Amino acid sequence: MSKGSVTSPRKAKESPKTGISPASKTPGKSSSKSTGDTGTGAGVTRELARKGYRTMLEARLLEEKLAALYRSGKIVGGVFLGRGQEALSVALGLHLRRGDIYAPLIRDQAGRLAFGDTILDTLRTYLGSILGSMRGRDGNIHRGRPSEGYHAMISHLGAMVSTVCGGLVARRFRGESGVVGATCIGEGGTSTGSFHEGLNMAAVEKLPLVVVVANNQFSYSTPNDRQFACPDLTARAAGYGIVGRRAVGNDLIDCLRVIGEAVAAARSGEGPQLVVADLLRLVGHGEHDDASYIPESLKKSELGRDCLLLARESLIEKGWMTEEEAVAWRDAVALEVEETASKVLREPAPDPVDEDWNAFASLGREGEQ
Amino acid sequence: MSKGSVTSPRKAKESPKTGISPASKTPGKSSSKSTGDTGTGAGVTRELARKGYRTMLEARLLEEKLAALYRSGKIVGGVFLGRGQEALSVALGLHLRRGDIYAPLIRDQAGRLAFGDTILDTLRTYLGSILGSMRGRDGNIHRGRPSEGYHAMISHLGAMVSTVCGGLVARRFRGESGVVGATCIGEGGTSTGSFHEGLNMAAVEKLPLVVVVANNQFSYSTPNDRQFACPDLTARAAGYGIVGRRAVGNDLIDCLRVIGEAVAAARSGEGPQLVVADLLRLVGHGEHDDASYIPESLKKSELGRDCLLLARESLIEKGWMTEEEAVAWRDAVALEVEETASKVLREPAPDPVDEDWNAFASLGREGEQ
Amino acid sequence: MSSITYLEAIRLAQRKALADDPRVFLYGQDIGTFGGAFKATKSLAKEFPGRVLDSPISEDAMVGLAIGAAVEGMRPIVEMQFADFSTCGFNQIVNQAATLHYRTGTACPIVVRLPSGGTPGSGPFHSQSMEAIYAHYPGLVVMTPATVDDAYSMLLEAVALDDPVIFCEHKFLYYHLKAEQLPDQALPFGKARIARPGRDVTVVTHGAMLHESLAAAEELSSDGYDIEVVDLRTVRPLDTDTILASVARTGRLLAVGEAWPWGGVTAEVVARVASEGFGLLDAPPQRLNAKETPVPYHPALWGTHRPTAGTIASSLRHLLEL
Amino acid sequence: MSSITYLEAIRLAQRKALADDPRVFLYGQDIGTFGGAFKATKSLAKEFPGRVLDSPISEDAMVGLAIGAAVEGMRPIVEMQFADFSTCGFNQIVNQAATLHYRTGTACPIVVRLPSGGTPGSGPFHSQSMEAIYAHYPGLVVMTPATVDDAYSMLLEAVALDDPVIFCEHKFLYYHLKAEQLPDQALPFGKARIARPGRDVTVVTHGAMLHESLAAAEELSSDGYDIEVVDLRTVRPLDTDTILASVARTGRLLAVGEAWPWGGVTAEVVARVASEGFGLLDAPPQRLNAKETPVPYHPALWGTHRPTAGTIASSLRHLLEL
Ligand SMILES: Cc1ncc(C[n+]2csc(CCOP(=O)(O)OP(=O)(O)O)c2C)c(N)n1
Ligand SMILES: Cc1ncc(C[n+]2csc(CCOP(=O)(O)OP(=O)(O)O)c2C)c(N)n1
Ligand SMILES: [Mg+2]
Ligand SMILES: [Mg+2]
Repeated sequence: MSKGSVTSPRKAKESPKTGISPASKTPGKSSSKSTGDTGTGAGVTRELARKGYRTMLEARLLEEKLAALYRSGKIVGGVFLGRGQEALSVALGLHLRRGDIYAPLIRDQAGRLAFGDTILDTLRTYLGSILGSMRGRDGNIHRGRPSEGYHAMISHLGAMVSTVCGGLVARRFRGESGVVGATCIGEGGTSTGSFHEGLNMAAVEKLPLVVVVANNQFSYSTPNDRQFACPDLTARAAGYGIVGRRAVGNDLIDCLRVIGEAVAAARSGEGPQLVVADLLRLVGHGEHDDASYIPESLKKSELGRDCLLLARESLIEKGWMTEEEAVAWRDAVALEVEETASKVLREPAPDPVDEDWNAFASLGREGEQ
Repeated sequence: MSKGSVTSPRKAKESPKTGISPASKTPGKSSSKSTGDTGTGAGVTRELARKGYRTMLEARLLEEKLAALYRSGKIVGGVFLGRGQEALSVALGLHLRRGDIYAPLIRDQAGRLAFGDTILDTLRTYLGSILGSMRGRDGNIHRGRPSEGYHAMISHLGAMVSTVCGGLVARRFRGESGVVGATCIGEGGTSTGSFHEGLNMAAVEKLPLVVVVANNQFSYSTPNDRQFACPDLTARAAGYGIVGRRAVGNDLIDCLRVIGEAVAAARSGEGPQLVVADLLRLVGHGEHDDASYIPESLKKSELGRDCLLLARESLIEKGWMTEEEAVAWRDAVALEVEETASKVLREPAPDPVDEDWNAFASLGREGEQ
Repeated sequence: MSSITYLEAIRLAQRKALADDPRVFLYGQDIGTFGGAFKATKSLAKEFPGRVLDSPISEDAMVGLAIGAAVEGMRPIVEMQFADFSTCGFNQIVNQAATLHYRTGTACPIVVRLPSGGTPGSGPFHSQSMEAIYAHYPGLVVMTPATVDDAYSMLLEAVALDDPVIFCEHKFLYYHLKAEQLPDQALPFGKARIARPGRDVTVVTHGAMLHESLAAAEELSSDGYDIEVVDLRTVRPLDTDTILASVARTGRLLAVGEAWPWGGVTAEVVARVASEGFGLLDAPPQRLNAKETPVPYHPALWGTHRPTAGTIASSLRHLLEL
Repeated sequence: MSSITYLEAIRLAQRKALADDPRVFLYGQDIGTFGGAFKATKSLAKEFPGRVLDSPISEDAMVGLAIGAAVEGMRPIVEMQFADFSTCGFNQIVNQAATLHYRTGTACPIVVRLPSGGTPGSGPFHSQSMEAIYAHYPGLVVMTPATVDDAYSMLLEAVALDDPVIFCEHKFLYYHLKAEQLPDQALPFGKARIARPGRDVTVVTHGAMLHESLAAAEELSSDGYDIEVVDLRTVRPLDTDTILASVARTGRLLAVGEAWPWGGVTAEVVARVASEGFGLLDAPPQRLNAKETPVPYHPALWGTHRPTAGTIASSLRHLLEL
């Protein structure tokens, strides 16, 4: 697997992408310059990488807390973690701006935080707090604020691709340009009809859509040889007439670079972008699952290396972060997570009596009754 | 568009296919040897080509009769013709054997006849005769005899791909080898989720499936630039890890050759095969449609040349058929069509009183009533 | 204006919606230059450039796209080529559109137009009536206009609503019904209509069955019976009040539906009347529906499969004797 | 054998089907080596090599594959990971499987297992009860086993039937219910069961609501009321005879369903009793269903959303006073 390869539907595009992503308008969303080098972090700034690491750390510690709350019976239902996938996830979230559209999926805690979601709302949603964005009506990974461009996934895999397309079509109707819509999906989700229809539609409409496929080699327990038969999912891009790119899924700098290029390309009107990254999830499908179906050899391979440790090493090596900073950040984040969790655990649950029990926006309760 | 190009998911397969399709077991299904030449009919025998032409003629004249019956109000509902697509359609039907599985689609009158369907049953089904295979319960193109490997399409495009996969899985369970399953679809149908899921599933199961895409440039009125964005749909094959091939859609000999190679490859265990052929339908979507949305320039291009005339010319040029034979065949087929139609027009319609009005195979009428 | 068909009323409603509201756009197969399989969008692409878009054959993504656009404040109208194909967009409709407001507080104002119901020779996959399927899901409004006026005014109403609306327009009525002019007023949203007043039996129905029921009522009037016919107009919400008020007058109920009985509109109507208006009934409430098979192709079978004026009249006679 | 859960009964039924009938194979996501999301196929892949196949995440094609195999004489059992995801295979189920026999005379003996119904914390997309949706379609058999015995024997019955069967197994009952041994006999196909005899009210219900209803009946017995509880077992066909016979004894009907009311099982049950057994009723037939929103995530909301022993008991008290 070579780093940063780009497959393009047209011959003319076969060389690696070069481009400058537009400067971010929101504080904390840094710009990334790509020089087209492969296998380096060229174009990824110190500031962006630090932000990436810090957000990955937040996601990791928050998720560890979620797992603990699940084990202690405080979270009912399920907990679905993105451990091992934070680098890829955060890279997408960081390259988006307020005003973009983002539909994260199961393993995108890091991307969500980078996009502007909070530790507070994550805990509220998992714990079903009435103060959370989903008000206890929906939970865990099914959370968002659609009216702010942050879509709340439904469980049905693939369904969010076309929904994001719709958001982008609306923006086009309003004459807004420079907007990007993005979603992430597992390699298993690429087998759904929805994924196909959505990607094809985006290509026909030449929408500024970025789809990141986190190929963690398993969909739940199912290995890739029972899920698809092509050696590399980027091969799908040509069939849609869109650009396909590869990133190294557990390498923060590479993810930031490749996704930065994809987002920049989409933003500048080059149409839909498919990014595929190989990695492993370092947890079960959900916290009920011990992932014993993942072979030890795979866990011990390059794919199984923890992106958070790798990012730490790499940032320190580059002189972009000191050991001391890493420790201080970890302590700060751990504290924030703990304090937030205690606070949310004391928040009110939804009260069935106060609920309006009405699924309609414009009708009285059931209209008919 | 080069004739007979093959795109393969693996480098090793990039050279044109060479193979010998197993000899046919049924009379009239001739074997085709492919020498791997491109742009010629190498491997297509005189006998096969003659059978192809004759069957195309049957389809053409039968469909002209169907159109007439529709115009005179004898056929109620709709009539959907394959005019201009007979060469491609017949090629698939001819390369299949009894015992194979075939799920034809809208424009496959020629393929159906080649597979063993009859002028008689076509007329019966269109006219709703109680003696037809569908007994007046379903009609027109929605006809088949599933228990004989001849699937009866539902309208929902894409749905038959996975159904054929299921038939092939059943054969594998029974230890039958050398069986092929095939279906045809328009380029518009490739946008359905069903098409994608079915093809991907076939690839995962390495099934002997042949999918022929008749790219007639329009799905109903919708031109290809509103349907997909890749320059060539064979590019989809690599994304599934299957073989993609191109045929010249209005060239009988090329269709016979390319599809012959695809069927032979599938039969010998090389997995799913995607064949894409460009052509035009020379009629409306249905007989109610004048197809005025198809530009004159396209009609006058190579694509718009009538495959039946081209096949006639080519067979005569090769010395495989004489002018006199062509005329005699036309007369014989016209007579058969006319006689069959008069016969069927006198056949009984289904009688609501005799119907069992029961959708269940194993329950009494509604079981519950 | 000379006479306006039910189909033309749908076209004109879309035209008005496009003209009045910049948030409206149309999305569907062949609806652009071609004007749609039934011409319900004829010339609209030309009149409203860029706002009437041909979609790929991707029902799931079509609905998904509409949902995403609605979240951003647009008012998309999606045309399914036939109601029957909405099964391929089913998941997006029932799991994403129907739940969005409840889950997130964000409204999902989409309209999905379903050319519905049987016509001769259309067979199992171009004839279905899916209103009961969608009405099962809280969060979806389901409309079934039965007149030219309603085709027009209810479609405008659908576009104005903040909820997803499944608009079941009836293909049999497309050319069959004509009106002299467009309505300038309409019943309030969700109100059923007394299509024919009477005192002996209440027939509750909708869509094409309204006209079969009216014909049956006419037939029975020559026997001296006075049949009241209620046109539901909107099946979700269902106007139980109007139905109960009618049954209070007549004491007898026949629910007529073109779809299959199990869990259909007739089941819901009869169940509500039985539980909420039990004391109003002088006889067992009755149902008449399609036969329990796919919709058959041959016109002779089709004509027997669905209720007709004749079978409705027989059911009414039977009910009058109970 | 020690105690057997409802879930284990489903696993054992599949095991028996695989052992007895070479035409049977299982197809679904993660059902192979992993044994399924709920372990309903645990160790079966090992015991029956090559006959328990992991599928891609492709519900439409999963059902399509099963149909194609059934046409060739196989007896596939498809596991949906959750009932809620069957919406993605909806088209193949209702338009291909349900119509095949009627259209072509070729039987379509597939079983689609839907892990159904609510459990705390599962939310809108892992909790649905879709039996009414499928039961609307002629050609589909819909089973809703409520006991360990039925989970086992009805699944075997489903495999034996020549029709497509939607097998709605209830997730709440998976571990909750236990039996000492597997049944060696079963009620005939399509028969409802008097789960508790009584004389004051008939409760008609199915699935997890059976147990809530039995608990409510128990609660009312301390007030001296004798509640009869009918477990439908199979909702299509629906055993109207047994229901009517029960209502004939009690004169009162409460239909209880975990799903939404509109067009649900309770609508069909009440509509049938009202029209076919009107004279048997001493009071208006009543319905109790889930509240009209998506199934909520928070356990406190979920517990209020669906009927419970408590709300059923209140409804019964109300009905007894009518
Ligand atoms: C349409 C659909 N079918 C089934 C499921 C159940 N399901 C949830 S996650 C999952 C596995 C997903 O695998 P993948 O897409 O690779 O993502 P990963 O879990 O590996 O991140 C499945 C089958 C679903 N959510 N949606
Ligand atoms: C899922 C689905 N949606 C819509 C339709 C309506 N429809 C019937 S044929 C057709 C156009 C098909 O185009 P294509 O696949 O290119 O085949 P062609 O008609 O050109 O042979 C459409 C949209 C359908 N049959 N199925
Ligand atoms: Mg995965
Ligand atoms: Mg086409």
